[in-house]
Amino acid sequence: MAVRQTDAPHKLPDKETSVEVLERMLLIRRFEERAGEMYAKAKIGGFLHLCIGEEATIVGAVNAMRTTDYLMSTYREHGQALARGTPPEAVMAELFGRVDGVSKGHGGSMHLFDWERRFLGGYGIVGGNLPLATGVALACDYKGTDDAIVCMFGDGASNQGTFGESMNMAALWKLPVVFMVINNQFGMGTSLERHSAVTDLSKKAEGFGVPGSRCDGMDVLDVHDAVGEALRKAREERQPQLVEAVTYRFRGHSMADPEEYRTKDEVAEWRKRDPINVFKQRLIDEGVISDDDFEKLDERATGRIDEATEFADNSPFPDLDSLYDDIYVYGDQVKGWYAVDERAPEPHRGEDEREAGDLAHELAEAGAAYTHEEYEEDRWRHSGDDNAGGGEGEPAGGARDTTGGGD
Amino acid sequence: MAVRQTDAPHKLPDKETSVEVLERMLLIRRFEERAGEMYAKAKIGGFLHLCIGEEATIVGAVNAMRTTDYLMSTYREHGQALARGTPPEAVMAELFGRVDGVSKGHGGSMHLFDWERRFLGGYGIVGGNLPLATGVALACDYKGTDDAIVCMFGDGASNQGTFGESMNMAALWKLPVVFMVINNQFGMGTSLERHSAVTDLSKKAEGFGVPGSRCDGMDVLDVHDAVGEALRKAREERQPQLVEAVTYRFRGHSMADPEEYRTKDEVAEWRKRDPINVFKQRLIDEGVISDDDFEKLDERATGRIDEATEFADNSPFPDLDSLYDDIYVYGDQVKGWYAVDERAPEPHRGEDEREAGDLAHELAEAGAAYTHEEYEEDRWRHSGDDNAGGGEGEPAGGARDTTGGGD
Amino acid sequence: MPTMRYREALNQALREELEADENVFLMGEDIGVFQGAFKVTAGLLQEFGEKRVRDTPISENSIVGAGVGAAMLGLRPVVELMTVNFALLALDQIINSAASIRYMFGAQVKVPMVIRMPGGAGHQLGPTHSHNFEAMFLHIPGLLVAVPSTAADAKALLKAAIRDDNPVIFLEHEWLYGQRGEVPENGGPGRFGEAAIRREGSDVTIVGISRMAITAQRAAETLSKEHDIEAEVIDPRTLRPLDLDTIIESVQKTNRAIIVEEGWPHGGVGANLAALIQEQAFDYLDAPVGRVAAADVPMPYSKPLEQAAFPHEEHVVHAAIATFRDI
Amino acid sequence: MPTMRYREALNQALREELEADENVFLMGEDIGVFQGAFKVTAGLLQEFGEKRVRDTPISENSIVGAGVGAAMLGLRPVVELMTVNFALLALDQIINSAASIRYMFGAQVKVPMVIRMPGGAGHQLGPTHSHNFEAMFLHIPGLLVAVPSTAADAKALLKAAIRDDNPVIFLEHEWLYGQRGEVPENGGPGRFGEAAIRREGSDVTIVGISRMAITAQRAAETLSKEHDIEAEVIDPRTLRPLDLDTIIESVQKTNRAIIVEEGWPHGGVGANLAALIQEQAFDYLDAPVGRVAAADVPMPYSKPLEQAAFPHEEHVVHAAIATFRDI
Ligand SMILES: Cc1ncc(C[n+]2csc(CCOP(=O)(O)OP(=O)(O)O)c2C)c(N)n1
Ligand SMILES: Cc1ncc(C[n+]2csc(CCOP(=O)(O)OP(=O)(O)O)c2C)c(N)n1
Ligand SMILES: [Mg+2]
Ligand SMILES: [Mg+2]
Repeated sequence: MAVRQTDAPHKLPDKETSVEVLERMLLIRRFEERAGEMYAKAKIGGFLHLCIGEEATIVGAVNAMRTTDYLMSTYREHGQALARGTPPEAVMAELFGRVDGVSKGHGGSMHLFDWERRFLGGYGIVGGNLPLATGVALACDYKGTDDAIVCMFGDGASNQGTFGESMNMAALWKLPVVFMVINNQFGMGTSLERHSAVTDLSKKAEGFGVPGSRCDGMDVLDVHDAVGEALRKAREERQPQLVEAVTYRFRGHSMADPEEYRTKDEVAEWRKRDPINVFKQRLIDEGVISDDDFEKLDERATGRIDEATEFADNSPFPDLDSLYDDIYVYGDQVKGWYAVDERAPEPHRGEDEREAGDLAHELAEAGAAYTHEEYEEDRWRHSGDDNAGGGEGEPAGGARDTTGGGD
Repeated sequence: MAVRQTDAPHKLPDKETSVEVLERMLLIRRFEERAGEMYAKAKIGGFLHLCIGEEATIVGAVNAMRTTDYLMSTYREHGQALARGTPPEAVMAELFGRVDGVSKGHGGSMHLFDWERRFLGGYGIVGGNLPLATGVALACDYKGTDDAIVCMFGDGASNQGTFGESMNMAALWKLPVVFMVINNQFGMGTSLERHSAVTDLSKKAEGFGVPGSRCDGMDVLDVHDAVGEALRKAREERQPQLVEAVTYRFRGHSMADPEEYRTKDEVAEWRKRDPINVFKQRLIDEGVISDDDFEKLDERATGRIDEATEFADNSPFPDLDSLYDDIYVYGDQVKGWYAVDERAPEPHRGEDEREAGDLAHELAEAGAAYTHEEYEEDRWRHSGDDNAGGGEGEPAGGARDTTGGGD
Repeated sequence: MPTMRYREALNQALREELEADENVFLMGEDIGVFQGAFKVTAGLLQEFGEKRVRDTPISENSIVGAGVGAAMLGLRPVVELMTVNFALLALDQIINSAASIRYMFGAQVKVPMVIRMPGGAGHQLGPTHSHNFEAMFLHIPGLLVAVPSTAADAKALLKAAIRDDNPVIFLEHEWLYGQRGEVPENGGPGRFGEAAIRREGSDVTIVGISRMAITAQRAAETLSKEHDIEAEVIDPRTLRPLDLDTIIESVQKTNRAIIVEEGWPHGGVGANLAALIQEQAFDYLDAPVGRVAAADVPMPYSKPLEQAAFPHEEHVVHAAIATFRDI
Repeated sequence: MPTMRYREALNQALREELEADENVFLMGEDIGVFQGAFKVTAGLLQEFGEKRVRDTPISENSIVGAGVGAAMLGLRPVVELMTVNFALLALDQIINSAASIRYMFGAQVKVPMVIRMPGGAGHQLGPTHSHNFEAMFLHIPGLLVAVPSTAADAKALLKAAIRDDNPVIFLEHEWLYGQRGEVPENGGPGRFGEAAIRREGSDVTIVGISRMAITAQRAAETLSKEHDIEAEVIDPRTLRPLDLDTIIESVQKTNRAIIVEEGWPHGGVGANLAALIQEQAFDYLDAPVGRVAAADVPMPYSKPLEQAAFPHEEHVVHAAIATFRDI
């Protein structure tokens, strides 16, 4: 199956653009690596899904968009936010659950959102963002703008009912939307051919009136071309498109995925096509940058992430009194949050609970979902505020080998 | 777009079979007509979806099945039950809400079910039966039988999320299921091209690994061939199939649909292809039966429906004490239905409520859903137990023209 | 005051809001060419065109999701789900998108949309088509929930819902569509969180939800005529926010309460209100808070069974009298 | 008695039932090759093969529906939804198919299936991944609902659920997976509708749901040590059927009750139990039935906010003491 748009390599853009693209991919890579470390230090809670390996897919696509276009992604979306221009500070602070996070600490890693940059989230429900994107496209159309939206989701998400539903609606109503399936070969531990009867995902929406194309998700220029052309068709011809980017995630599904479902060889094979290395090498080979230039770019990226991490660490947690804020927009119907439960004896309210919070810290960490116990134990060991072993803090579940090496 | 399987007319089967097919279609037609009348007389409540015009589709498909195969349908399924051999008595009694109904009066017109004849329902939720059929096919496979299932649904249902989900699962797991979309040109009042971006529905599941074929739903032999071949592939090659039958419903979506969404001319045009008339004429032309024979067959069908109606009318309503029966299978966990509400003061229990029932009869009928008020008023006039005009019995809503003539 | 049917009142509210704000648009299955399964949207496609009145495919989860997406961009979608029964297919978008998005994204965006859904038992629609999900919706923080029982409330609350910046679950009752009532001319939007006292009384408080507010009023008349009991009938009109003050004040006066609803008893609206009343007015109660609800069964099709399975006036009377049992 | 983790107990139950009845099979996302998102199904694919342990695509509504279809033909599917949050996508099949089919079709068929779902707050999973839907499920006639809180109950009730001929919603708690407890060797199936008295006491009844049964026990110890209050702690273990007898008997002795749950307060499990207790034991109550529940907000991600948003021991202590306020 053809993956690339053309057989010949795409022509490089001008030097400035080429360097920018490389930098953006590097920023994402370094951010993700740091996020992984911070997760191990328990600075970050919940799930953490890294996009390492998918940087070309993300940057290629986002660079093909106008700033006035909208972007939606899944829970694996740090890279998308960063590509769109959200400061790493705000992303890292969100991962840390701090008040300066993009979503004020309410959303966490899976629910980033940056209205200003038209990055519309961050969704935890597989397949849940397709209908939303359809609605955004409808609004773009309704308002008579020529804005469009790119909606990204995974290969696994293409099996969700919303896929067919939303494709049909978008095609029927001729909406300016590019659906982009990031085929990283797995939905969690289930490989493409074990979850999807048709594995050429670019064809999956043809029966619903949405034509598809494929691109090499490891080649930032190929992705850029494919998404650019798809956006043109969606915007100008009002013909929604499905773009499949064929890529690979180098790390586990989330942190501490033992990766028993794939071999180290398979991963190593794909890593040879590391989208950053490949692009960097080409820039060096074609004399756009030197090895030295690259080192400097990399240092700058790392420096940027250092700053972001420090910022995040210094940002305060949201005030406990803010627990009930921002659920409703106050107005005629809702003057303040006065649901009935406020009138009940208030044991569940936020007041004097810092203590409880600390005490129950253990609880919160102990059963960490979707993760692996060995890893968990590890994490406890590394954790600054280590509570492991203490009664309830006992990590959950029976220990198992982590053949994949954590993530 | 090609609809028929071949250009030449299909060869007629032997006389006995030909007559049987005609009879079965006639039985369904006469049943549906009578059901419509009984609805007007308020013998039948709720919704009533007639399949008049779709008899060839139903009988052609069912005749291609083995008796050991399973069948599932939608809420428009009287014909399917009858084709499968369920006695009209039991179907009509169900429509009347009587204890001798196939579903003991619990299900009504939309929820017929006949375990003995492997007719597995009757489902009110559009698209809801596709996953169930996938599971039935899974069980056929799991048990090592060579049974298969035919799952029928409408053109409108092909837009429901379960369509893509179930197709993918069936294809992935190589299940013995024939999905059959009865394309009667409308989902309620929304025409095919206004609800589905792709109107050749046989292609709609290709992206999910389920190949499709089309047949002329007005030609019982064409349907028979198409479904027979699809069943063979599903059964022998373990390749699930999608069969589209192109047909038309001559009556409204349900009773009292004003049919403002289509012209009388369009209906008249399709009525020229009435599947019963066409097949009858062919039998007469080819000397298989005479006009006279047909009259006799028709009388017999009508007689059968008379009997069924009388049977239904004489069947008692379910005992009020049976209200709580059959929710649970009693066993170790559930000894009898003893949910907590039984312990509450029992105002909602079934005891002395015949009276209340009668009193509230009006309530129940008055707002009849999905129907049209003019028609409602009509229905009240025709109703044996007419309560119209009496306070709450007032038919619901503002009167409108019923251009389509009710149905 | 002009009288009109509940259905017409809703239609007027939609028309007026479509006229007033061009960000308002309607979306749903068969609301346009077919004029709506219950004709609530009759005439609106003709008047406002396809852009404002949009027929959709049968794809509930994506219809609601698309509404949320459009609302995030500042439009004001009024989504009709043909009946509340089909909301089960859209519950993910209702809860994880509509109700959560504002909070989850740190208030960067709002979701000003209305999801209208007809429901209610009594039409022999059988087990899959007779649901009452009031209890399910009131459970969810982030939503507002309206259950109007009169034509006037239907109009006023729908206008308020459309103008509100929060996602609103708007539950209409199929039986009420045909009922007439007075509706003020040029009336503005109503107010959520304000219960109506439908009848004053000093002996027992009866809270009726949606259609059951009307059944409760009838029961109150019978209680007065035949049993010398003066019931105060309260229609909360919205369940989120809930005007508990009005209910508690009434119970403090009457010392007895019953809740009447059409949904299932276990974990129903009645359970919620009973829990609240005993919490807030414990010392005033002379009898347990009573509940009248549907039978704890899937709704059977057969008419006598169906009639036995949802509450009628008699049951309310019976339950009200039961609160005097111990005296 | 051997001790083992809740997770292992579940794994044992699955293994034993797979061995005992070849109509039993497992189906769900990543339960096979990946060994289960929470490793409950670890090793079972290797032991029983792909026919009995089936990985599925991400299609919740169709997974549940396929389970129902297979169950109608006599198989005994044990479906895992990766977490309870995704049940919203499958609610149509859960309610309109699994719960309704037997009644709707006049008892011609049964639906012997189990839907296992992990849930619960406390892992910083944020607004879309921290739901507790106990209240939603107990609302539905036709379902059985289990909420085991110990390893022993997890095993016994899961065995019972698999052998039962009705559709069972089996709610596991993510935090409990790692907890150890004694589990009888060769233990048979447990019994639905039998509450456990976890601690005897005469002063106040505390009913704890799922993990909150454990929080309740801890609170009871504190109440005893620091406040001289002896609490009786009841774990209902199943919510449908519900062993109300045991709860009522306890309240008749203690004259006070509080309910502790992890879900939202409005229309929650606590509301249901409070309504029932005041109905059945009105004359015994010396104080309103108290409720301790989650905050009425989508669950925030940030740890301190999340911790503030769901109940801890302290809140239970506080609420128990509050029932003595008036004395
Ligand atoms: C509706 C739903 N079901 C299950 C999950 C659990 N889950 C989270 S990610 C994931 C795999 C998704 O795979 P894919 O769509 O390929 O995206 P990727 O993670 O590879 O980026 C699953 C099953 C979920 N979040 N939502
Ligand atoms: C999930 C769901 N949404 C909406 C409805 C209301 N409804 C009943 S039938 C119908 C039209 C279905 O059209 P189609 O699938 O083409 O079947 P047909 O009625 O033409 O046989 C609709 C919208 C329903 N029953 N279920
Ligand atoms: Mg993937
Ligand atoms: Mg149709």
